[in-house]
Amino acid sequence: MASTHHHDDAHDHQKDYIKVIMWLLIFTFLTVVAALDWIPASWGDYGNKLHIGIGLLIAFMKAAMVVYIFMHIKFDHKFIRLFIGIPLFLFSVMVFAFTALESFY
Amino acid sequence: MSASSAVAHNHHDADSHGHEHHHGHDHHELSFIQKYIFSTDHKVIARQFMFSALFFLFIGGFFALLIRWQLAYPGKAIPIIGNLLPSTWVTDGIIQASFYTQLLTMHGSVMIFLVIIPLAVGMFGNFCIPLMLGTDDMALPKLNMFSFWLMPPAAMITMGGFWFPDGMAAAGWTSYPPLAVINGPGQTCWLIGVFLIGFSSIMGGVNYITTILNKRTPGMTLFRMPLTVWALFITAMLIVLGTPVLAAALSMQFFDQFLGSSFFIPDNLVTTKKFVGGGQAVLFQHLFWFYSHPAVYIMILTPMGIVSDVLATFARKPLYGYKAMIFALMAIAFLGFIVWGHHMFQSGMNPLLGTTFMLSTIVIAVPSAIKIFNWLGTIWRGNIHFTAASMNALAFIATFIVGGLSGVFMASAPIDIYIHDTYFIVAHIHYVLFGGALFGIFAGIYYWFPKMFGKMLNENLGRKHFYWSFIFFNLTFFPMHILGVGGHMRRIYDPYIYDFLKPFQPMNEFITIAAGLLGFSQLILVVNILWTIKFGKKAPDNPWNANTLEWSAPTPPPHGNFTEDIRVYRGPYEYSMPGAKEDYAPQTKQDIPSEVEGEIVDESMFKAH
Amino acid sequence: MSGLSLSHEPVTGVPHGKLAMWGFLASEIMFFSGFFGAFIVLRNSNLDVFSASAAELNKWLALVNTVVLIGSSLTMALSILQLQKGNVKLFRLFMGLTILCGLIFLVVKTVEYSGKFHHVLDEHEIMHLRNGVPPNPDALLPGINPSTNVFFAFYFLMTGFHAIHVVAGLIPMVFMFFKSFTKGGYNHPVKVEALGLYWHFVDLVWIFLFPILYLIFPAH
Amino acid sequence: MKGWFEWAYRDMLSFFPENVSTFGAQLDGLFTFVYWISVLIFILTYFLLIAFIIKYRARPNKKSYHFHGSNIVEFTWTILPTFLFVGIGLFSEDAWTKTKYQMKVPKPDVEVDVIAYQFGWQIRYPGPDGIFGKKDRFQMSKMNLFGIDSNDVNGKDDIIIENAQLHLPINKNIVVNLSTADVLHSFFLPNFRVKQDALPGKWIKVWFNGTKAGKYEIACAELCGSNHYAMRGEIFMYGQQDYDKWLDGKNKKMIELQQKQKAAELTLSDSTTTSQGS
Ligand code: HEA
Ligand code: HEA
Ligand code: CUA
Ligand SMILES: [Cu+2]
Repeated sequence: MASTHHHDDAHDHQKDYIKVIMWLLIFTFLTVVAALDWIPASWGDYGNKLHIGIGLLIAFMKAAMVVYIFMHIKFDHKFIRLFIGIPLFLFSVMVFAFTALESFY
Repeated sequence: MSASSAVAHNHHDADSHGHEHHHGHDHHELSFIQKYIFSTDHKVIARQFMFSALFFLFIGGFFALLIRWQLAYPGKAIPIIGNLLPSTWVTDGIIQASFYTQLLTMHGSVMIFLVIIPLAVGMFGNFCIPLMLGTDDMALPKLNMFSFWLMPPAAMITMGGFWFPDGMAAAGWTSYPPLAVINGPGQTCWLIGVFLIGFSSIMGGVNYITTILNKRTPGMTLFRMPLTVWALFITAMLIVLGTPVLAAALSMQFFDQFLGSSFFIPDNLVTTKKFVGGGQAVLFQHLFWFYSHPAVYIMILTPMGIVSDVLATFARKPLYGYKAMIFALMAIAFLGFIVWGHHMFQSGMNPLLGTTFMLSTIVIAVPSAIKIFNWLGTIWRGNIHFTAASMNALAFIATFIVGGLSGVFMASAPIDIYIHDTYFIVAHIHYVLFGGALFGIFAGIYYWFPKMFGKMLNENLGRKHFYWSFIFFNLTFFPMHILGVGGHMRRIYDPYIYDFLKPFQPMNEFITIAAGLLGFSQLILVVNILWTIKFGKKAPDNPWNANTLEWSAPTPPPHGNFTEDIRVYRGPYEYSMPGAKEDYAPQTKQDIPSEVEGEIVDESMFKAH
Repeated sequence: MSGLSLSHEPVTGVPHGKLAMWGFLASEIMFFSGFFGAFIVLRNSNLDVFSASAAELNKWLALVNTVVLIGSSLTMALSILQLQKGNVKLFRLFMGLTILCGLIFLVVKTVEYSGKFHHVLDEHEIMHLRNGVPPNPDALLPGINPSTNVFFAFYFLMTGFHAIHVVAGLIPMVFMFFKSFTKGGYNHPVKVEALGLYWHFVDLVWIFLFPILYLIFPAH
Repeated sequence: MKGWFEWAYRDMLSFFPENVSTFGAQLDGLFTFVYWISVLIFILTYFLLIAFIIKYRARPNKKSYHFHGSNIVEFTWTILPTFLFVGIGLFSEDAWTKTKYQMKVPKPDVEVDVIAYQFGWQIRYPGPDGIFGKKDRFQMSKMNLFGIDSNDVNGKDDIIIENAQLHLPINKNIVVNLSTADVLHSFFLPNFRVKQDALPGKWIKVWFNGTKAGKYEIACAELCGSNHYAMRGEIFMYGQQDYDKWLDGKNKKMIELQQKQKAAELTLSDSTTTSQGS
């Protein structure tokens, strides 16, 4: 059960890494392009929200790739996901309390 | 699991090599410094935590007594030591208002960050986890040493304001901005010090989690771990997930203090120190309590675990509802993260949020209730032996009930309107922290001292310490509820400028005298410890006939803890098994001799339920 | 080895160092969560100030840094792979590249910071960055720094702590790098793996810092 | 010495300072409610604890009952307290909404501004015109804690009381707009069961309705520096007529003052702006 994955498919990892880095660079490029001033001013606040949405979406996708492949979450024991999952849950609780309710004051 | 195959292997090893194990660890002589000062041995580190925390208990207690003097006799010179204190603190032996705020701040900070957390987590975590799991040391011994040695400098820095003319931090242990930000350099010291203490805690927590997950001896499944270890495990999670948020808050406050930013400072504050503005003051409170509410459970969960172990041992009875107790711990930890707002009901945050936090806070009383009932269930139909350890454990239950119930008052937001920031809160704090956490810790000290130091504490002195502490504790802190109901605000230097507080002067006087005697009672503990280390009776390996693994190790345990490989066969609380000859069944013993000669007790009975 | 085997194989199968690093990373996530949570709150209440200030930042330097840091994540992952395979030379090469990337990152950061510190704000800019609110002359230090406004406070706070993390990661890397030249070489794949996790995390933080500080404000 | 024993035999609830607000009774009632529940729980648990300690103390040749617990029992004592506690929560909700929800603050009969500072309170009445001058946070200064906008004529006649004395009529809905000029403070009226932290940069509405004329105290309940203890204020509750008399007196003085100022202004035309500074 312990460390079965490491040695036998090292080559696959290398391929994975290269693939991931390509995607990461593409996404980086996209996120910069998306941040350019292409949304018509007439969209107003929706335009801003779109900006944020796209920026964060791309960031999350990049983060997911780093975590899954570079940090081996995909290949490692399942329980290690908790080390990311629990903090993320707490973070969302925090943000929820800080913002959602604070702003309806 | 891979563990089981490893076991078979290990046993072979042990058999074939016989007693060769003496060579492994004791091979090279360790110098004095390596052995006692910069030791990586978890037992030594536990002792270091214990002594440093007891030392700070006295510092914190000394501050408390100065506070009490001022409240009982404002404007009167402190007797005897009054003139010895520095002139920035007192003039003509009389405590100054600015010093009073420093006192209460440092009292709270010292007691929480340098006494209770190091005792509950640092000391017991280090001592109990490897021994109770049947392993030789922590997973990362060097990190462990590092997390202790971060403490002394951190403690010095926390109180470092002592060297500045403005004095030590003076914004309460909660350090709310903007006050904390406009305070002097003492506050900056406090921020850095507490940040470092937090870092040390996190290192410890990471180590505990790794050790508990990775270093259990064969047969020691998660659900065969004693509750102390479970409690420490969950506490470690709270530390790892909570403390960094405090660190973030402190960093931001440090920026505000030192680099002129305004995270917590709104526009145009009318103070002598100028800020650019744009921040929000409540934001700090959110971040602070996001850590500091879980922190109160960091301080109480381990004592709860200790109490469970001690009660089962001395009632000679399995712990009632072992799994329920574990789930209750988990529930407390989880809920602990979503109730922080109950400290902020009156802070001006959105009242809608108050409603949510009120409900979650009240719900957290449920797992606590489960624990209380299970402890009662544990002593029910038991055979309770009264020792200093078990009496402190029983006192824990008694005081925690009171402290918890006062918590329920405050949990109801509308009731909290009136009692918030009054002595009702101070009473609550001390009932849960002194009455709860500290009594639990005392129980643990009396229980494990023989294993830690190889000497039996003097039982007689132990009992005296217990009785005196318990009586004076209640005399000191129970009346504070009444002060609170009378509207007596906390953190005030001279209550008697208010007409409605004048009648409380005699009560404050009474409390002060009780507090002095309470402080005096703690000297008994110190005398007992010092005397025992020097002259105490040698302790047997298993003085309490307890089941858990640490009692299978020699007393005191050598470097590496155990002299033979151990394997766990059952849960930790199999006391008084029907049919068995002894009333206990150590976790390491495969066969339990039965009353009927030659008969082996049916193994299926020993399964942890 | 003695006859005793009390320090067993890790029960979970995950080596101690790696597991501990995950625990530490969980704690790191919470640390930055505190900053991000606060950022969200104050951004909402100072939106104009935030977008005006974000426009002052140099996107292109940040882009360079993003690419550098992502690249270093790759070389880090590869160096772990090589050490696990026992290929010390390639390990050293990739580790060296990682260190190089880390250093480039820091150099760019320094350029960025000193540009801010030496930026002389004129009257108009000050009003702009402070959303028309007259600055308090006593509070404002010259140049752009944490005291300029809340946005820059966050900028220096978050990128500052991030940079400290980069430095903290570089120290053991440099040690490993040079140790690999010595006779004994460096043969602790688990430690390198744990350090790798840490380094990827540092990258991860930057992946979020880049958009929220530099990008997602509407250009005015 | 005698005082020590006076409190020893009194019921805890008798220590509340006299309640003189309309919703105070509800809050005290809630306290009493939880108090009696607690007393019950206390008695129950202490009875069991003490009884077990006595009954099951160790005796030679006795063996404990080997028992690991029962799921049904665990379940019961999880569910019952849950109902009880959630009950307390729901029961509290009404008082909380009523006292604190900003949108539920009743229509004010009398509205005043209160600002806290290190270390005292200032109180502002709208003055003869009955209208508050606009507030501008950026005009706040030691001389003008409220930040009254100097361009707003309505603000010229606002009455500011600097000695922390609040004068109010009874049986009227009173709304206090609360804020602070510097650090956090907390506006605490023990007799009215009112407590609210003052936040810099935010005006919070605090309301109450006094039922009894007399003099009461205002305290600060949030640590705000060395002299936190000394932030004492006073609140005078009058019947409507007495209150009107007091208010008229104040307003008249204000009018006189303004007339004097006008006269002075005519002679010294541009001196008004200099009073504003950092
Ligand atoms: C170890 C520390 C510790 C513990 C365990 C607790 C436990 C609890 N605390 Fe406490 N608390 C503090 C330490 C602690 N607290 C400190 C230090 C402060 C002050 C900080 C400061 O401002 O300086 C504070 C402040 C504080 C406040 C803020 C008050 C204010 O400032 O206005 C509140 C409000 O809700 C609160 C609530 C609670 C509750 C509901 C619990 C619950 O967990 C209690 C649960 C326990 C029980 C309820 C009793 C046991 C149950 C039974 C006996 C069964 C009941 C039976 C039946 C129903 C049948 N606490
Ligand atoms: C574990 C935590 C802990 C412990 C053990 C204690 C122990 C004590 N505490 Fe305190 N306390 C807090 C945690 C704790 N406290 C916290 C968190 C606050 C809030 C701070 C804040 O508002 O920010 C607080 C606040 C607080 C106040 C309120 C201050 C105020 O608001 O103005 C008071 C007042 O009476 C008080 C008193 C005491 C007393 C008398 C003891 C006694 O039990 C102490 C007894 C022990 C000793 C005295 C040690 C023995 C020492 C000796 C024997 C040496 C004797 C030396 C001489 C006589 C020279 N504490
Ligand atoms: Cu103002 Cu305390
Ligand atoms: Cu709490």
